[in-house]
Amino acid sequence: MIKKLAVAGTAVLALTLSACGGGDTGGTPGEGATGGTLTLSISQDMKSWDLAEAGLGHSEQYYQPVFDPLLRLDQQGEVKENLATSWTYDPALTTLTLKLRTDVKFSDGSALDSTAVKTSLLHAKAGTGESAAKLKSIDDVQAPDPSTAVVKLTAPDPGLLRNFANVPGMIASSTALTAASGPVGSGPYKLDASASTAGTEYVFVGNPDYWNKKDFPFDTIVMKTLDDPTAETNALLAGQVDGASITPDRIPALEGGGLDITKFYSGIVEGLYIWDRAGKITPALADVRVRQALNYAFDTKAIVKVAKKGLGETTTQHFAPDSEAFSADLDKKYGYDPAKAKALLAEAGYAGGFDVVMPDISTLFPEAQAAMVEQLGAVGVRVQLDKIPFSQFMPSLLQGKYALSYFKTGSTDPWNVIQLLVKEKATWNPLGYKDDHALDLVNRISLATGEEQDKLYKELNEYMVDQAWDAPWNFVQDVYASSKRVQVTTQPYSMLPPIYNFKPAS
Amino acid sequence: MGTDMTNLELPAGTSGDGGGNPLLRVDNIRVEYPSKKWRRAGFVALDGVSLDVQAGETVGIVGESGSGKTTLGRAVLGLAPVTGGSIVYDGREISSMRRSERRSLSDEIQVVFQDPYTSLNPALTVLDILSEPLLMSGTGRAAAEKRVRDLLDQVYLPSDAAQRLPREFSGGQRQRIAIARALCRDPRLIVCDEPVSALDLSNQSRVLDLFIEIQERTGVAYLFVTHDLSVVRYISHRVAVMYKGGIVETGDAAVVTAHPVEAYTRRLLLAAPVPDPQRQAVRRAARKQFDAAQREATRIGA
Amino acid sequence: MVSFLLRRLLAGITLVLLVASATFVMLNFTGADIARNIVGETATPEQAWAKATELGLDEPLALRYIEWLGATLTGDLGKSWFTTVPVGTTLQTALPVTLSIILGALIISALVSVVLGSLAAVRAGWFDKTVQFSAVLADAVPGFLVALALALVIAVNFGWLPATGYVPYQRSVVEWLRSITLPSIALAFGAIAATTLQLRGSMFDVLQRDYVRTLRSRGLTENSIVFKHALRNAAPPALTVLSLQFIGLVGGAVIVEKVFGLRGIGSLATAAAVQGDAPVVLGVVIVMVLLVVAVNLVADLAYGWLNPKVRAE
Amino acid sequence: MSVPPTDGLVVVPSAPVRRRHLMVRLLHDPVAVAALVILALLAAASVLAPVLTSHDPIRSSLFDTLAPMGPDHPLGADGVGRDVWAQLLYGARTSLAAALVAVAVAFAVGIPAGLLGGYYRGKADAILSWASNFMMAVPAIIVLLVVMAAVSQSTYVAMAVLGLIISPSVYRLIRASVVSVREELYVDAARVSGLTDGRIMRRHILPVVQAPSIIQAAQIFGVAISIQAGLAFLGLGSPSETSWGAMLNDAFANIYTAPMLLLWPALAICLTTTSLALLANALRDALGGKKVRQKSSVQRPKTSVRPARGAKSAKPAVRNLGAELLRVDNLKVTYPVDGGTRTVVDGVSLVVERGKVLGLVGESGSGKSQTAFSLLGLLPPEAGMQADGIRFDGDELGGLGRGAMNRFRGKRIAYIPQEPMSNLDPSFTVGSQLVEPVRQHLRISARAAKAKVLSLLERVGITEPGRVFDSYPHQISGGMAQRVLIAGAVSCDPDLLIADEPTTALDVTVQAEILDLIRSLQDERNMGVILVTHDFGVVADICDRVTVMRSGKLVETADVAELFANPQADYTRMLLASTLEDAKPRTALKGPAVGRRDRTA
Repeated sequence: MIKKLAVAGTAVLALTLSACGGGDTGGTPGEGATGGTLTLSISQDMKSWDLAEAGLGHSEQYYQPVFDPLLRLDQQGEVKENLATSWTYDPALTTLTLKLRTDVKFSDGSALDSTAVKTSLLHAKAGTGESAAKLKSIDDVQAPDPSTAVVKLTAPDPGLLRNFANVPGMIASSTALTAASGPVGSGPYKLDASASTAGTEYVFVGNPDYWNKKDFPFDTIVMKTLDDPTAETNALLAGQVDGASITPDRIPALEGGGLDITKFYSGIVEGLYIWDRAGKITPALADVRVRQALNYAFDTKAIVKVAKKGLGETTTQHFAPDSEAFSADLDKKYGYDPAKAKALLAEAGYAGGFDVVMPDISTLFPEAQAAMVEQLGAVGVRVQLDKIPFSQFMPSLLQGKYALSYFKTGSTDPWNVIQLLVKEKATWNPLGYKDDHALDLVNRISLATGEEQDKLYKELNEYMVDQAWDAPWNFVQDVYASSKRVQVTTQPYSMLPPIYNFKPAS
Repeated sequence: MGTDMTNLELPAGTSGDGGGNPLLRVDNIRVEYPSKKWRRAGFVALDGVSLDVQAGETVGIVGESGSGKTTLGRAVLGLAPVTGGSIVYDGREISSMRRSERRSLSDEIQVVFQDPYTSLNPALTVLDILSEPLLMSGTGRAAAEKRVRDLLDQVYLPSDAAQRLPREFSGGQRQRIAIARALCRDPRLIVCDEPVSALDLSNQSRVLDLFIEIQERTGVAYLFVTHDLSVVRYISHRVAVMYKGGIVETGDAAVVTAHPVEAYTRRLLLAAPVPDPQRQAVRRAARKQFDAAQREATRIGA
Repeated sequence: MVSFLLRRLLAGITLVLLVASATFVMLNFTGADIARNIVGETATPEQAWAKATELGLDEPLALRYIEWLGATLTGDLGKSWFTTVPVGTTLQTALPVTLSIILGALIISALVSVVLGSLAAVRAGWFDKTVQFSAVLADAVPGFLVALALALVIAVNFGWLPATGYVPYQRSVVEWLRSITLPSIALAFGAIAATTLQLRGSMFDVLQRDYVRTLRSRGLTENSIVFKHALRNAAPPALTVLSLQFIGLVGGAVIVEKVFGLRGIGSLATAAAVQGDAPVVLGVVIVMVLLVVAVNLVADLAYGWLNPKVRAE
Repeated sequence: MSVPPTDGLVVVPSAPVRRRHLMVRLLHDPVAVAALVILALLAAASVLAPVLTSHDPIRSSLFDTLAPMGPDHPLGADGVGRDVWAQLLYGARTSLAAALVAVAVAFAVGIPAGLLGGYYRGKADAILSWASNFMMAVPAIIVLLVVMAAVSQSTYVAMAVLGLIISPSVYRLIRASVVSVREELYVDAARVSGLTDGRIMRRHILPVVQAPSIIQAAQIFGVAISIQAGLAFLGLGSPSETSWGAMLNDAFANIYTAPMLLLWPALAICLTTTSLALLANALRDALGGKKVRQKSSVQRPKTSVRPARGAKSAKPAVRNLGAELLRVDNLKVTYPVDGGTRTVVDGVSLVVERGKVLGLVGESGSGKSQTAFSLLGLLPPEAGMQADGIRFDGDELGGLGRGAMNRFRGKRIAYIPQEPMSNLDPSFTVGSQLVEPVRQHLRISARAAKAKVLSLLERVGITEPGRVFDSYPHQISGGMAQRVLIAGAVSCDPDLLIADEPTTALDVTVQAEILDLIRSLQDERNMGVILVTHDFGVVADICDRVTVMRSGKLVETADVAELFANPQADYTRMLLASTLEDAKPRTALKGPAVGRRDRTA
């Protein structure tokens, strides 16, 4: 009896172990320039194949195989042609005329023409997804002829072109706008629904009719959703995936495990965000000297070194180094100077400091919270932590419950930053702070182009730093780990390398 | 199976104290255990059983397993659900008493169970076991301890036994402790449920002698339940033979255990082996003859 | 038999409804602006309000409860608030993952505990002591540590088995076995301990029984006595323990799935609970309780099969 | 009665055995002591946390992030620069206190419910049992997930909920204990003594429940600690509460950077849960009393047979008889007791003749059953057995291994046990239990074996052999079961039948029939029989020769007629005198028996 069991057990074990190596789904090293499978891990599941509900950031990669965007960014972040071969604005900057390729078909066989672009963009614009939010400036899309699409804007949108190079610019077939039975696009790959498991693994097989196959050398792309960082690290180390965005603390282990590490900036700025510049909740914050004092209070270099494991670039501004608005000199504006901070507070009448309430974020960002509480406390700002479930973190910020808090957001695109932070109705202006000078600058930026626009961007940036709009710490450095089987190039404006930046290692 | 004799002995309306009024009168009782299953008929353990016990008398209840003899004892003790008939003790109806009323009877009716191993709480000392009922009834601690020594003396256990745990005693000794507990509040009736069945032969007779001695000294009455005809003959004044929840025959011990009338009682008697090879051979032959006759009778009857 | 099944089924459904209802009420405790979470941070308050109205979140709790109950009773579990994928579909993809590792764990624990438990009861001595001690330890060590150790050593370090992911058996049975081996072992750890101890104990008791002595007196072989007669009699209590373990395994799956990056019911539950995705949470709760009910029923039937006395009733 | 009474009216142990309290017994178990010490240290550490560290466990110092072990941070600092040692100490507070909450809630709900349900039964019990079955089916982790995500992140709240979910296990335990105690005769006796329910609970029921409750509490405590850690691992839990679980969570984030961080909380958790589990185990052992058995249950007892010293010259201990079937010389059976051995059979010699019945008579503790078992090789493994010789029909049985013994057992030497119901395997049909040895010994087909068994069943007086063949043991009566066992014993036509009190558990009318059956089978097959009994009536009925035993020693052996007529030993005389058969019946009570229609002698 026991013998029989033991034999059976050994057999099963042998069976499972003998298949060892067969589980390797990655591309075989040494293979030529094309073919093989690229397996990527993404830390969050996708929300929906419906572009109206599509997310951005870490979700972008999911959409790239199936959908082709109107434009594309090159590795320097410059806008290049893709589905649209040319693009021109009218002088008022509210009409954008796009010339489309004429040889593109959706995978359902229908033609990708201006009507399809119109239908898809207007559908996506009506949605509530992150991506849809980037299309809000669109008033209408016209299709004067099959190869010409005219986008009418309610107001100038300097960020639109870059957005058209990302998920917002992706075009879905009119027959499958909501993607109820799977996504239908014109991209380099098609979703193999039978091999995919929603929420776990998406398998994409090459689209034989794609017009630009040379940029997409892999036969198959597999995207795995691995939301646990340790599981993701294990998968990278075990060679189960070829690439994944990772947290800085995993670098030594992954480097030790023979993976390539790429570091890059995606324009995210983290630090203390001051929501209540009008002093509605915490009156002290209405005083610019107090806000400046907060900027002096943080030893941002130490924070980056310790809490961020050296991954990050200290800054005082919201605009990324790659962007037109960036100004290196501004970063010298505030340094770590607690004495000065105290002096400024005293000057503003808060010699004894003041109390603030912040949401407790130690489960999500423990290091950040530690730094914040410690260094604010050192200059007399007494932080009270409000315990809330972490699912309530974002909503409570959006509701304007807190005068200030740790936060990170941003974009390499300066207009996106303005949309995010500066406008009166901006998402991350929850208390509706209104600064007439800043808004005037924003308005002028939207109406300007070229160098004039760049100058205005810089002016806005400088004004915001002077005003101590927030107390930024650093640009967040993102880390991408990839196996030796592939070559990866990161690029500005993308949180994850776009799939056309992956090549088999030669 | 013979005539219905369950109602044999009801002295209707007997009166006068010390005369016809028995200490205990069980009248046509029925005990039915409710079924565990919903809306299923319960198990009838006793039906239409009547009997009385006079003061100072031993009434033996004899029967085989499942005859209901133990249930009868438990019904008198209030430990079985009496669903019909009455049990009158000293003029008081006790079968339908509430728990709290019943407690007052603990001075009067006591019990000695069959198994001396489980009838004593293994965690308590003999002193605790014996003094518990006394303390309950308001006796002082010192008085209780004195009474316990006295009781141990009565059952021929040394007084230092009080400090020990039941497991330190043999079966016979434990049964003495159980008897002492039954005696501690001077009851007038003790229900004895197979008190010697678990004991060795030599202990059995000694414990029975102790029972008799106590009865003669204190005038306590016994309702003595056993399966053993020889035991019942040894200790009882009168005997009731039970079979399948009813009484089939009653009478003086000497008569019923030697010259039974009822077929069942006769079978019981003939089946019990005599410790004497010659007499047993005779009895065996008699039994075989009787069984053959019985079989013949049922065959004809059928 | 039929009435027994019907009664159990009815009790099971009542249980499912009770637990799900309690969960429903609890989920509505938060008062969180769930609609805002759903539409995302960039949406306008109007969009959030529209979402709330769309989901019926503006209706009174009682009304929503009745609506939910009605839908659930007709088998409609609704759609995820966040992904709008029907909950049924999500569960369909998640369930095989969890079931695979739980069944794997059950089979492993049953086999290992029969072997270890029987041998410990029969062999005694140091072997028995070792088994007992290891079982106590195995029971005491939190499951995720075991899972983590297995993942790091077997998968990452030696690369013998995959570290993450689940391969459906329809795609490749061998790959499926490989993908569930480590999670199943990790999950089985505690169950093995408890079941082994129980089996050892009951086996030991059975071997002391009179009928075992009588069977020996008939000259039966020791194998027949231990593995036929004793095991059969010792099995029912061990089976009860195993079926109780199942509930624990359902909980353990939540953790093991996280370590091995599996998208099963457990990780679904965690994600949905944290997000506040009520339809998904409710769907998971219903499925899990149904599973427990089903397993208990199977255990009862097996118990009856093993124990003729129970079968008669 | 010149023989000293065995019921020793004065033979009470001279000094009261010291009552060893549970705690005292526990303290003799090194494992329990170690577990207790560890738990005590952990508790002390958590209480004394402020003394043992000057660090604030919540206060993080950015520049100490992942600080190594050193004078300032004895165990280093975690990923956000909190002192690990301080966290460990203060974390013990949260973890232990929260686990206590779980235990407290579980017991606060479980104990009253268990007492209520178990003692009063009835409706309350039905409802409570129903509710507990419900609760048992609830997957705790899922509920806790929902509670922590939706209601409160506090570990204490989660643990209170866990306590509630886990309370059915307490309820079941308490209820089961109460039910079993309630069935105890001493509780009946207490009720008859007039004790109130409250007092019975306090005095007789609660003490019994106490010990298993402590075990259960230890287990729940361990479970609670584990579940806390699991929840923290899933990332649930209040950020501002220092707990081992929260430490683990932080450690997981840094597992590839500072794996040591995982060690400390994992160690603390494992130490606590293991200590609790071992303590529970030790408690159970202490309660169950010391298990006699340490050795295997299937190894053969140590047996040895001394070679017959000079086969012819040595004077046999038993006189030789014509058709000798079994001869046992100087049998000795011992059991190990604390620091020595106890001899339960001491120098017993006996002879069984073919076709004759030898009665083995004695009171409990006389060693008669041990003698019977030793002949069958059925002594428990710890027993030791010696004999100068056990010769069975020309073969020496002493010292045979299990396999060799199985050539005789069941086939040539058969056994009829005392208690019919407990000697049939309840899980197999009567038929299959009888067929198995028949097939094994006689090597015949299943069909032939079944036919043989059916005819045997008919032979032993079972009227519906087919039905009984297919029945399970619980479906037949005790008398029928004994017939089945007899059929099993004679199924392979043995030469020797060893019957151990075969009628003691039966009603007297059934006993007579079974004795008839044994007698006729013995007669028909010319078997030798050893009949172990305490009943001289049975001896008189069936035996040819009688051996009287007392305290493991042989008292006398004689032909049955001679023994009854002329017992030699005082002890035999005392036993015979104790039989009540011929005692004078008590006469009817004088006086009040008026008006009764009894037949008076």
